[in-house]
Amino acid sequence: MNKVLQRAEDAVALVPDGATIMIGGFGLCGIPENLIDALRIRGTKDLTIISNNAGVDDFGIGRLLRARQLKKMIASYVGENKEFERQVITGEIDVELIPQGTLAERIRAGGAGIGGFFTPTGFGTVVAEGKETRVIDGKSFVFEQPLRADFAFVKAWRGDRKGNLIYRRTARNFNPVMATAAKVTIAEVEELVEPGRLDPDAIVTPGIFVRHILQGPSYEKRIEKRTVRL
Amino acid sequence: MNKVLQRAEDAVALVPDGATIMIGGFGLCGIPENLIDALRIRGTKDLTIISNNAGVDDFGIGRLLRARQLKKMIASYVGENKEFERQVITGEIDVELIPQGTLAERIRAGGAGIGGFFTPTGFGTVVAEGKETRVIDGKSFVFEQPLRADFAFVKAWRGDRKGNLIYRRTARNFNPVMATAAKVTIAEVEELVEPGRLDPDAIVTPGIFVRHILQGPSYEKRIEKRTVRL
Amino acid sequence: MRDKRGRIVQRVARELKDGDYVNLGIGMPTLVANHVPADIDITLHSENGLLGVGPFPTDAEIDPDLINAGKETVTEVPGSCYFSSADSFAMVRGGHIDLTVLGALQVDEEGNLANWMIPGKKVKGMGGAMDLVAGARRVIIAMEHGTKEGGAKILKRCTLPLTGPRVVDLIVTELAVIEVTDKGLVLKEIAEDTTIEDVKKHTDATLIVPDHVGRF
Amino acid sequence: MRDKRGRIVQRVARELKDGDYVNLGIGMPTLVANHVPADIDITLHSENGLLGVGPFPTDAEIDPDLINAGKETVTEVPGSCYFSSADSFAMVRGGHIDLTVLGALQVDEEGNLANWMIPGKKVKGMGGAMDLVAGARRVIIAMEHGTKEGGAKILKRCTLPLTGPRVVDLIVTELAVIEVTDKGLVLKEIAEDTTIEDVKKHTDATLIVPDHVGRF
Repeated sequence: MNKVLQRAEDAVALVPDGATIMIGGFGLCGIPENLIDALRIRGTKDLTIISNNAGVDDFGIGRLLRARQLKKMIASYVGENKEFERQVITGEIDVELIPQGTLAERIRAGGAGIGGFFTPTGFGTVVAEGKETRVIDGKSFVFEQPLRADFAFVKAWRGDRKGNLIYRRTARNFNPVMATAAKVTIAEVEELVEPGRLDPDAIVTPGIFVRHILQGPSYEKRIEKRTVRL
Repeated sequence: MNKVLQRAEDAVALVPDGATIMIGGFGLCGIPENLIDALRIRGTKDLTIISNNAGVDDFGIGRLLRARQLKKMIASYVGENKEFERQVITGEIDVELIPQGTLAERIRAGGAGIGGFFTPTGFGTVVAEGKETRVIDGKSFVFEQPLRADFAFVKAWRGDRKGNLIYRRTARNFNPVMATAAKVTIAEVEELVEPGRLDPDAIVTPGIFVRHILQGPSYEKRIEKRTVRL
Repeated sequence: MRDKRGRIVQRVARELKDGDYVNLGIGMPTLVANHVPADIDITLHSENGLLGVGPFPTDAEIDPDLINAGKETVTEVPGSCYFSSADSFAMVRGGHIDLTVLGALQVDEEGNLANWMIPGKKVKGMGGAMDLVAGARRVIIAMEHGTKEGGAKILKRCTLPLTGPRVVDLIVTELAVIEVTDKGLVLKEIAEDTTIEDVKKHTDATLIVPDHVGRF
Repeated sequence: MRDKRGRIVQRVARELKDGDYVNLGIGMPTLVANHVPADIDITLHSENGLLGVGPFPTDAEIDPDLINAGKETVTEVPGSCYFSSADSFAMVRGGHIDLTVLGALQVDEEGNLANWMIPGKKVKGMGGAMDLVAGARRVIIAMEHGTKEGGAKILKRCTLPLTGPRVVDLIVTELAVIEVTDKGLVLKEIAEDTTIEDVKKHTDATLIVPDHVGRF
């Protein structure tokens, strides 16, 4: 069983038009840069993307938006992208906004075989409209459904040939949970190592969740808001 | 804010008669030996214990059973303990058996603020009796409620003064999830270190979940089934 | 009058208690971190997956893999740890965050909060705000007392879409500290250079004025 | 006749596919690990929190922190990893385990399984069995064809409390390999030293016998 792919092009060749893809990352931090770019080059169309944000105009998911490859975006916050705004206004793209914690928990439920769950988040707001609500122990909850995808594109720091992954700092974010909730999870890593090289107590994503893994040739790791102290 | 306690006695002094305590471990692996023994010496009574197993007759939770300190046991498997069996038959102790994955998920829900969830586990069995069931996408699910406790006693390998914990091998088991679901979580560790000494990417239990931490003076780590190859 | 924002965040900082785990919202709330009293130790949570947020980095320390929920580069303090978004919001939703400080567009007499959208303007999304107000043990609103146009933000009833119902515990503005109670909004303190009448004038909601109103 | 258990586990091992993630139940199913074909690579899951279970340790290798779900000391293979019980059963429930091999007290024509309790005898608990049958993609039962007393275990309808309804995919005994289908139980193979009639005699359930029945 060989999980290793040589190039991001080989990975995105598996993705048909119209697919639903979860893409890890928070802002531009911890995004699968190489897979996103390969998808843009391949030109796969009518995609539904599930990701916390929509990138910026010229980086990350923003590049797929600019190439008009998206049909729908499911996210929690999309404020940093003018092209996205334009496409929403013209109706070229559908958008579904979900509270960040509910987005994470729905994906977790999808990966963990949970049929649905009650969360306090969004009760009494537009988020709860049309949804079942329930009072449990005096507190009000909203029923939320699991979320799954055809593919998950995740970015990790280091991974091994069996698909085990570890992450670095806040580049972890949505990557581990998305890795669990897709039919086919493809991981790109900065360094691909032999099994046994990663501390088995420190592995965050067990290889069982990862179908394909590749080492990205390079990482730009663009910074969205460079804030420094003197 | 000092989370460090010097002795297990100081920790169990916080626990009143009648308390509900989650105790980490799987079989005898990864159990908080020192806290259990301190609880036995203190003689705290009428306890409800939530733990995957009930120990063996002369080690772990079995010692609390022998001292008749338990009112109720919530577990998934209790087969290794004759004194437990005797107390169940005589009605001295109540027992509630929960599928292991449902036990883990109910505790996770308790710690994660989930009001309840639908699981496929136990549908069509005695486990589902009296519970709400629901068909979701053609599959049958049972509604399960969150589980919380007054205290959680957990055992980790290494911990720091801020309560961050890492675990070793399969001694992890129920410890991390229980740490999230109690009003007061008390962790015992084999080695207590200064903050910054543990790799922040490898910490499994963030310190936010741990109210008190102590270094156990010694660990017997009894083996339940010593199986070897030649 | 002192700088409004400085006054607000300094007053909010006095609400911090030793050992608190605190989530500071984007914008003005982030500044509270600069005013933590020297004798207490708090831990800052960033919902993108970090407990133990440190100050902004120097140029040499900048790390693209280390940002806060506002997407700004930050540092970590010793004893910090990282976790996934799912684990982060399990922490939030499960009531483990002692305190969150957020900005607001409107707050009302019931403690309802609106801070995520204005109908007709572009919709950016709620991010983690709805989770934070539903999950944190205590929600403090740090905001200027009125709108830029001179209108009121503390209302009888919010008119904008809610972030959460009955979620606010305390409102801190440059003019007043107001506690949300079952009976309504109680005026706890007023700024040293204002009067109760002045605060009332800038507040649409009914304020309950106790015998003793403090100064800050 | 060869050793019954040896025959059963060898036949079960032929169901393994390269790349499979497999959970082996306590007792006879554990022995399947000794018969994995040399040309395939599988990963063993232990529900107490380990992917990559290795063989039993030597005396020198014994580690009390490293056990399987049967509480036996084990080893890890290179590339293994550890996780909590909550994460382990998320993996199981979420359909990530390709195959589980379990023992049984009774199986019936609908694929219902009973393997956790006998009323009137002491109740030990279901452990992880109900989760495994509800979550694993494929459930294979490895058991002796009849009870020690000579009674049938493959029934028209289970009489003992169920572990799960309609969960079994394949039954492997020392006499037969039986597939559970929507139409009922299909006899796929019989042991080389038995007959279809003999298998039927030891089976209470109705067996569908196709034109071709293999041998093993």
